[in-house]
Amino acid sequence: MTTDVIMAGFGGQGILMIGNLLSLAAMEEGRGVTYFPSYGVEMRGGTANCTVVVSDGEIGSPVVGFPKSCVIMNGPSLEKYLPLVQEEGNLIVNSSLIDPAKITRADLNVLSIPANDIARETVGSQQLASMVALGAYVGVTRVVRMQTLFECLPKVVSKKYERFIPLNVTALKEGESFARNHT
Amino acid sequence: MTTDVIMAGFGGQGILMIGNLLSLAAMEEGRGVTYFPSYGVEMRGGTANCTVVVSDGEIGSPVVGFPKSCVIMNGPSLEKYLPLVQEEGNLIVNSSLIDPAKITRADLNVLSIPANDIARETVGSQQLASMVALGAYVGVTRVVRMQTLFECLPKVVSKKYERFIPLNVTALKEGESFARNHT
Amino acid sequence: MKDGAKETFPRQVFKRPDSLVDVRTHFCPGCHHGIAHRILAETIDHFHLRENTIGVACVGCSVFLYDYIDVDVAEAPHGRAPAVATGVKRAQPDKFVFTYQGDGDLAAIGTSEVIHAANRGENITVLFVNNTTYGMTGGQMAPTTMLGQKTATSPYGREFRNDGYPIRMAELLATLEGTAYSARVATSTPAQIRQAKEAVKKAFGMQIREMGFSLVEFLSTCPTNWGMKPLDAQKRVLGEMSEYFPLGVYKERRQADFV
Amino acid sequence: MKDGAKETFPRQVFKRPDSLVDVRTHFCPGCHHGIAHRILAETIDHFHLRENTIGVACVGCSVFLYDYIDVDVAEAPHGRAPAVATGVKRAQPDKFVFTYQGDGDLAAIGTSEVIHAANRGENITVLFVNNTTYGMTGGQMAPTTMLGQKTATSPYGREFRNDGYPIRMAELLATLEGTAYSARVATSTPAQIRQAKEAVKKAFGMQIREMGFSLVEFLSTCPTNWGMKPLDAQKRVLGEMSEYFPLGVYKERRQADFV
Amino acid sequence: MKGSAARATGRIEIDLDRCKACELCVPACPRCCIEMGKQVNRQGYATAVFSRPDDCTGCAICAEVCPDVCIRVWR
Amino acid sequence: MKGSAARATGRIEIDLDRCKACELCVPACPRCCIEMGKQVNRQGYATAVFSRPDDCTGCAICAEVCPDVCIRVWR
Amino acid sequence: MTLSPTGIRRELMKGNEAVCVGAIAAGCRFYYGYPITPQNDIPEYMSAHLPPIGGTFLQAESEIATINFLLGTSASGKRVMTSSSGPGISLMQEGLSYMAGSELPAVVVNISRSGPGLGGIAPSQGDYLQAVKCGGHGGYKMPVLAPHSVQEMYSLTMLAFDLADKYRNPAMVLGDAIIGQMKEPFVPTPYLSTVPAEKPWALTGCAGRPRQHVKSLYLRENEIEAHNWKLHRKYRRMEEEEVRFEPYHMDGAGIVIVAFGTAARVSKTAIQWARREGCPVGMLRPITLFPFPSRAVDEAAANADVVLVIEMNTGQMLEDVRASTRHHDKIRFLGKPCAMPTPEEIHQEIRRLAGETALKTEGVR
Amino acid sequence: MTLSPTGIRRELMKGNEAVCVGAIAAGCRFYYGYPITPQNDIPEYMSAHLPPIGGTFLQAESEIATINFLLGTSASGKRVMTSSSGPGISLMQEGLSYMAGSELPAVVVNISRSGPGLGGIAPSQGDYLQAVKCGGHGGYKMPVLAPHSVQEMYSLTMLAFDLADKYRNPAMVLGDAIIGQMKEPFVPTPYLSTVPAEKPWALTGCAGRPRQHVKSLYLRENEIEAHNWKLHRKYRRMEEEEVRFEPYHMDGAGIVIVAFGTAARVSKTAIQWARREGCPVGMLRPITLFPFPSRAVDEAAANADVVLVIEMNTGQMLEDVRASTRHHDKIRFLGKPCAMPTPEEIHQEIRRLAGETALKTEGVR
Ligand SMILES: Cc1ncc(C[n+]2csc(CCOP(=O)(O)OP(=O)(O)O)c2C)c(N)n1
Ligand SMILES: Cc1ncc(C[n+]2csc(CCOP(=O)(O)OP(=O)(O)O)c2C)c(N)n1
Ligand code: SF4
Ligand code: SF4
Ligand code: SF4
Ligand code: SF4
Repeated sequence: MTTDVIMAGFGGQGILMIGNLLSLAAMEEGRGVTYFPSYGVEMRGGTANCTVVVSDGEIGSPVVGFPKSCVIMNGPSLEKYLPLVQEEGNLIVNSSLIDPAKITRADLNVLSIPANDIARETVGSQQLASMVALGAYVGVTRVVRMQTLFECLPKVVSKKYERFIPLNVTALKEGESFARNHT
Repeated sequence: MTTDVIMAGFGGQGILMIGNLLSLAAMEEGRGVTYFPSYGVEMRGGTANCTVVVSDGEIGSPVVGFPKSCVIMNGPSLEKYLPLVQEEGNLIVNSSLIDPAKITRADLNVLSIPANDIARETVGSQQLASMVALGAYVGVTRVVRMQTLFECLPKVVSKKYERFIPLNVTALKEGESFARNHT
Repeated sequence: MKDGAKETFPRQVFKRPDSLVDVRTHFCPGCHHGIAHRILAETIDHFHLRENTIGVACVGCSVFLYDYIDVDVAEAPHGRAPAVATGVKRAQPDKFVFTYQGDGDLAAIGTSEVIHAANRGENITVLFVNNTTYGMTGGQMAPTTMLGQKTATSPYGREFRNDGYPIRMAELLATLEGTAYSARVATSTPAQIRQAKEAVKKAFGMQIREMGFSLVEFLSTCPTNWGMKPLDAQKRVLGEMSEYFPLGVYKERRQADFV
Repeated sequence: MKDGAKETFPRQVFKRPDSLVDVRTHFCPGCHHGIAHRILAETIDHFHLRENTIGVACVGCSVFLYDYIDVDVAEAPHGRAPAVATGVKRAQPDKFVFTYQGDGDLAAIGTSEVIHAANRGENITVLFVNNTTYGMTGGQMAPTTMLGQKTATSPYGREFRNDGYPIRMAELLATLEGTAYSARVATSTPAQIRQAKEAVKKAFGMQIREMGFSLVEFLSTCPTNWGMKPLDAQKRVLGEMSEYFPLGVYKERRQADFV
Repeated sequence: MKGSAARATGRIEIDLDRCKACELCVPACPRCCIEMGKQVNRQGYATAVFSRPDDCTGCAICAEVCPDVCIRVWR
Repeated sequence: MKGSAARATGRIEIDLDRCKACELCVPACPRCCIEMGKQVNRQGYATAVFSRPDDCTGCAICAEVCPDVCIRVWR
Repeated sequence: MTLSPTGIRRELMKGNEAVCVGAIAAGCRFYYGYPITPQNDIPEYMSAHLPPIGGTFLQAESEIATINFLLGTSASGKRVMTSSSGPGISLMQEGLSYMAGSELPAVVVNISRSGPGLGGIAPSQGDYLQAVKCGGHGGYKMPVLAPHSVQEMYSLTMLAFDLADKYRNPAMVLGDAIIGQMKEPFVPTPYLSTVPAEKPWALTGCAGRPRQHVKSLYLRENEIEAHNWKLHRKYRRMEEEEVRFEPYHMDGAGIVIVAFGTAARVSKTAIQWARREGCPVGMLRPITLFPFPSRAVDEAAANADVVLVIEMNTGQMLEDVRASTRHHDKIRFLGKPCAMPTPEEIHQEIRRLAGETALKTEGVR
Repeated sequence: MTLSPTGIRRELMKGNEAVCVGAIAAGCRFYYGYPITPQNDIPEYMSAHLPPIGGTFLQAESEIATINFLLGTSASGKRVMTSSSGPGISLMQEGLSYMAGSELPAVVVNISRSGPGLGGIAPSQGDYLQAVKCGGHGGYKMPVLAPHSVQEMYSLTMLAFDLADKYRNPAMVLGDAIIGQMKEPFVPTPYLSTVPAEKPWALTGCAGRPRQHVKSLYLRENEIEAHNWKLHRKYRRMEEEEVRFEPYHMDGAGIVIVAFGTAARVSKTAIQWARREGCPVGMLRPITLFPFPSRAVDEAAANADVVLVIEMNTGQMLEDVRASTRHHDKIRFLGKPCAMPTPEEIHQEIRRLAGETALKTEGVR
């Protein structure tokens, strides 16, 4: 079985970090995985995105034209990727920054999650909105076990922020439970 | 009919100039001709040489491995080219600077001419030794008419030395008559 | 609101220069490339040169010069802008020719081209934006990087025994016969911005009067790659940067010296 | 005769330095490359460096350095000797590393490499032979060619409006932080030759004491391409050349300045 | 926006689409007429706002320092 | 070679194969012991000759200036 | 990437970083370079990891200085590497020609981007001809290795060092922005050297031996001709001993894809799809672009109905395929300059050809 | 050189000088360059002859500066030329890639010498692959013209300027030390332009028109791919419209020599000798190396028993011959790197092959 996801948002929202975390978890679970980030001048203008492909077999292209899932953290990214998600695909949208009305497709499995609000109010840190979104994505797709994500956190969180790992766990959990309760 | 000659000596002896003069004359007489000089670092160490090919047809290689004739103005050049001259070929040697005993081949048509001495004593200028030698070469091979050489002189003698053209004519003549009297 | 403004305060005292194309730039927040671009455009307007100018863009964050300055522009290979400008100026001596280059572009790979353009007294004007790093490629060490400065390729800080010293181009180029004008400015205070404009006018003037090579070095910021807030980046310019790279005019040729 | 000499005058007071290979050089009559080579060899002998040295040859009439100096030698692409020397020195900091370059090689195509080697304070020694022309290729104009000088590519004489000015490398490199020693010498009189030896010793000393980049510029002759008799060529060096390229020490680092 | 006794002698306009929230204009204004707002524009920047228009003298210093030429000034 | 009252205190040897007849040594010698000869060597150079050995002081100046290191000096 | 048996350590890294890990494992302690996208991870990794292990990282003022730093360090007998892309590689051509002429080993990594000129940073295979025909003057050659996975970015970099030393010649690793920027798990297998460590030719000072030189100038009569024949024999030997390629689903393949690097990687997906449909398609993936697997390509072409060359350019390896086999009539080309063909595009082309050549292909409507 | 009917003016000049005369006749008034043997006659001639006619001669500080001077002057809409050899041409590769990417015309003359590296100044054809495969990055192409006489040094230089302008692309004249240094008579035929003089794309200041740019950077999605396809179509058009070659004694030739430049010139002598002996040998001489006369070579190979490729290198054009025809089995090679094959050597090889292929060859003992 092979699945893939594109994650996109503003630079600084932690998009590449959640992509990395997901990839690590997939590897830990013995899966094949590829992670492809936006790079170079593409990152100018404050947007960032990455593609993660997870598979039980050999992975050809690490780049995906029409993703099975998308995690969208800001408005411009929604415009760019909404048309590309596959039919019946999963769309996780950060409703804190994006007006759900903009989601003009009915053929998708949509989850609107106020990631910033949850991060700020429930988790206690704006910064973790994307962790919340990742939790939600995994809640929806079950592509990896939550536990594996938790175990991989130390590998993506720099020493400097180690003390925030528990907060990250909370953020992932909040996202996942939100997904459970809204699908 | 195609013939060729290699001319060689010290830099400053005017080797390239007589090669040019011969080539111009051949062209004036409507022949095909190529002139190939030593160039670049080859000219370091104070030696110079050039190859002239004259033909009634199309000329392929402007470079000749085994020349039909050689005009040799100094010792080192004799060592280099003596072995290469074709059997029955013409060898014009400047005996003012080269000990004729060094000419160890019997299968050649050799003309030893004291070009420097003739130039100094008869013509009145050391500088014209190579002109004397050219005259001798043409005297031996008759590859072009002496008159044509005379007419081409202004094209190779720089404005600065125009007044010496008559001397050059004398030098050519002296060389040619020496050849007539010694072959 | 606009209209409101109009009636109460009819005279627009600050507006975008005509030669500055009316588009959003790709520069990061607080990047002084934007200020240098505006000063360039204002000076082109000042001398009415827009239709008579050929600009040469470098490779760096300012490569899109041609999207922002409303003049003909040629794109040069990384570091070669002064050579390209030479080719343009020799072919069109009557045109105004300038290059706009970063410090990686001019002080590293382009060292030879700028030095010989200056030494030839090539009648061109060079705007040189020194932000002590390679911005476009993600903040690697430049020849202008300060000692101790941590960059993507000097993670332990620039160390002179391995990496050498920050190079002072305005001073270096001022030592060459062919250089008519060489100055270093900054744009971190309103006063500095005014002085910078004066320097650029002077530099343009040199070319217009055929006095030879002219250069203005801007001490600029790269908040993104310095990992600083724009305001802190400006403080850095006013502090350690100006200390090592003193502002000032290092050479100014008077007609007299020339012939 | 030799033997005769031996008995009457037993002590040989001048002989070929050990590091100078005992062969005829390809240099033209009166070319000062020969003198610079001898001084180089004498200094290598003086410091007993022969077995501990890697030389870097440039592309020019001195490309055959490896045939004449009895040390390991690498051949660099035209102008890149300081970069090659950097690669050698970084790999073998304990070895003595020098380059020997002509003025076309160092001041034209190699400008960037020598400037950045100096700016890095690369601990190497550069012998720079300035004969105001490209000798090996047949006497074309160099960046060091004097104004008015006729060469194969400046048949009407060098003209600053088209060709720029003769560049003074010893002075230029002296302005860089990383330079420990920079001097200009000549070899047209016995006294100058003695001073030249002293300068080269100083330069070697800088590298031996790990003080950074050192350079000695030789004002040399190219009788062949100047179209002069060797003695007249020397007069030119003593005259107009020394006037425009003043002899002297432009930078000499004392231990103190360093750390 | 709290009121003020001062009488405005000038007025600025900030192009909110272009503003990148670099904050350079804020300390530049001698009369502190500009502050950073909460509104996020479509580039994701919480832009500067002309918060105390009554104190604006139209000195144009804010405009001079704005790297993105977002500010126009009238007097 | 004309004789001379002076008493030589040194002696040089010129390697005639290496000499390129550049003439630099001739004016260099303070005692004018060297002059250019007529003999042409196999490179074609009419080499310098040690013409006035009796005046040689072995000062080695000629050797210092010879670009081709042709001169050896004894004292 | 086929999974490694559990228990074996796997690392998740960018291809660019895997190059560095491989180089360091192979004993490379000298890296010189100049920034350029999309390979900046390499100098950045080296600047952080070489100094702590006593290695040297030095950022050059240009790619020209870079390649000449390499020349000097290689002449000193040390393993040395650089990396760059498009314009930077072009600037190294003179230096590469000198190193080949001077017979100096070094590893040059090209994470190629779009061209010509400044072009762009989109992935591309537009530097194939520059790499295998050698863009410098004088007609030298160098081994060119084309990784198609992060695993190979690691292992082929190690191999490049051995080939460089074995032949005293520069060797190139030719990747692209995709292989360089992507992360995937790889197994850092131990480095086992296949070449002697001694380099008696190195310039180390002539203590106790005659002086020696590293040079490419041969001015005396016929010297340079002899030197060129010597080099030529060396290149022939590479062609005999170093050809490497991966046959993929070649069993009874009527359609044979020839592709390298990222293009080959993407093709694998399309081939899997087509095979599931019963379409007999396979791939011959050159791992060494020079020496090129000409014999294998010729044989494959002889047995196949169609040879489909797929490249991220307008047709460069295509020339080598044509030069390798007489079966020109069977050759087809699918090219995308400066862009990655999608598995869908390739799959569709396979189907088209299957139809064209009327192969037995169940499942193809 | 076939003699020109009497009365017609003939000049005796070096090939290098004929290049200059041709360039000036074609209206070139800007020359930039840097000294290197064996092409120094070109900058020297230009420095003497351009200023008096109001042209510009500027010696650059390097070949890199040179090619970028060209870029600037070409972008200004003026005809401009440079010349160099081996190492210098390598240093121009980045600039050539930029000019091709920016679609700028210019003429670059390579009087090639021996390589790799510093090599030597002996004549060579070792830069064939660099020239026709394009040593710069990104896979561009340029017309490459190969003169084999002083006459052609003159006429092909004029043609190069027209091709450069016609396609807005750099064009190269590829000679060697022999053709460059030799003198022979040539007829300075008048230049007749085949292209419009206007260059509306030139950067001349945006008076009365919108600003315009000369650039090779295309960063927006798919822009660079489109740009590459556009360039590709241009190169295809060159292949359709610009192929030039000289058939020499091809009537009933069982042995077909394929050679260019000096090698072709020398071959002519050998062919004359062999023909006199009744040996049916002829030659197909590519005049454009790119576009390569593939079709003509293929046809010749089809009708011949043997195709003998002769080059002054170890086998470069050989690759294009193999890529041009399926008849690989008929291809033979005679190479001399960095040296000119003598007519004797070629004649001998022809005889050998004649024997081998048992051709009717009276007079052959
Ligand atoms: C030959 C070459 N080498 C490297 C690069 C990659 N490159 C692009 S921009 C740049 C440097 C930019 O830094 P700088 O000149 O300081 O300008 P900034 O972006 O900081 O304004 C580099 C190295 C290139 N395009 N070409
Ligand atoms: C890249 C390159 N460009 C040009 C040349 C040709 N070339 C050989 S030596 C030389 C210059 C020599 O002059 P200089 O450096 O002054 O040394 P000199 O011969 O005068 O001692 C040149 C241009 C070359 N070998 N390589
Ligand atoms: S990276 Fe630096 S220089 Fe480039 S735009 Fe951003 S702030 Fe400016
Ligand atoms: S050409 Fe000039 S520099 Fe070269 S050896 Fe002769 S005199 Fe010396
Ligand atoms: S300076 Fe300009 S861009 Fe920056 S915050 Fe103020 S208005 Fe916005
Ligand atoms: S200096 Fe030396 S080379 Fe010159 S003439 Fe005297 S001995 Fe001969």
